[in-house]
Amino acid sequence: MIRVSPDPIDLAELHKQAADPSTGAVVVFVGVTRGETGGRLTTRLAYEAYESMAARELESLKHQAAQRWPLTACRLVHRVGDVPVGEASVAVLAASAHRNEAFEAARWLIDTLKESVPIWKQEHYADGSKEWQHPAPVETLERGSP
Amino acid sequence: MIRVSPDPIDLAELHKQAADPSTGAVVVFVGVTRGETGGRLTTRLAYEAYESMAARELESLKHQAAQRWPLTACRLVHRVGDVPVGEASVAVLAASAHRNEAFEAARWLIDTLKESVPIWKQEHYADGSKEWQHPAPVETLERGSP
Amino acid sequence: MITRVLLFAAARDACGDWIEVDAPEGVTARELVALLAEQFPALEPLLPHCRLAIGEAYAADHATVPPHSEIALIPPVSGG
Amino acid sequence: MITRVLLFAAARDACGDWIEVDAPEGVTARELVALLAEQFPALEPLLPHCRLAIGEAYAADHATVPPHSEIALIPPVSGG
Repeated sequence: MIRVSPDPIDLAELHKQAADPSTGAVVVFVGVTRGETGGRLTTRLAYEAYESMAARELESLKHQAAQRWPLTACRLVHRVGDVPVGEASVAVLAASAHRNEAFEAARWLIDTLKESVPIWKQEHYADGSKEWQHPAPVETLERGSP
Repeated sequence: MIRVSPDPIDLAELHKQAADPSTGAVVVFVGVTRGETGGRLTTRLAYEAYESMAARELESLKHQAAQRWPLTACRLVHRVGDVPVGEASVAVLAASAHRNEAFEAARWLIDTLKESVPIWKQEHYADGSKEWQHPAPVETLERGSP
Repeated sequence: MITRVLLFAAARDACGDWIEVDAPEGVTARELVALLAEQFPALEPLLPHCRLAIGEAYAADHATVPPHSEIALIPPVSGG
Repeated sequence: MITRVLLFAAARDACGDWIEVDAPEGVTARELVALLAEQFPALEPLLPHCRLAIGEAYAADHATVPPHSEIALIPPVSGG
């Protein structure tokens, strides 16, 4: 399952087992909108995606993970649009016969997703301001933009 | 949440967020009955627990994890009795502000649970035989017991 | 004193839900396990790998077994 | 050739959903980004950290930008 969608992430659906009897371990990572970042109060995150490319990149991550670890399932879901505090923005599932592979793959998937998939978050702060998160120094542009 | 119970594990319930706005990352590990172990076909696992002590040990793990990592939620559920192939026998949830802590805590919780909590699995094989899993060489006793 | 010891898993298959062992007052956890080996030969192969629980907590080898606590023999665990 | 470049996030806030840049045939991905800096000064602070996507895939700096592909400017990503 690969999905980039404005719908809330359904974790029960995410967990639904493929009928693969060789699965012994499932690791799920869920990213959740925090109410506070670096001491500032956040009310929501707004995610924007280059959706067609994001889906292709997620497929590529799934493919790479399947080459590195013997996975029996691999699912990647990213929500776009507004994600209120306490709700999930991203979910990754990696299943394998044994837990070491499932943990390693899940960790690699979320780490690599955060580096490569064309999706951006904009923090909306309680004081009414908002800020695109670009993990490189772009403060100059941020200050210059509306 | 700490639970040792014969009921199927409800993963949607497990994920239900505590209303803690400081949660940014949730890692869930689910152990599932495999249909095959070491080349032998398994039909189900039967788990037996020293239930009162198992609950105390799980509480102790939760307490230790909360001292080692800044967790915003920690949940441990183990099913007992028969667990068919493809169903969950154990689930661990660790939530934190950031993913590194959530991954580390979840991994430590399941690793330590498997070492210390008084619960035992009996493999029931497709050929009708069954075998208690005691991760030390007790083959002599196994062969001598009914 | 007669001490009841709860059994689980392969130990339970070998000797039932619990056994009663005759032990002197002030016996330690390690000594109690040695007495189990003498009085219940069917448990012997498993005992070197077992731990003793007193009052629902793992006991140190040299802990004294108190008269009225719940005692259990804990074979190597395999939950998860 | 006139090449349309899709924009996202802070780049989109600065210049809209897309821009059109005038570039010679055979321009490379790196050269196209340099042209964006000249023709769209509002993008300049962000560009050193951006990558170019051609046909929905990250392009190498020296990849040639083909005439009819979908081109996008990818600011540093922050999904997850």
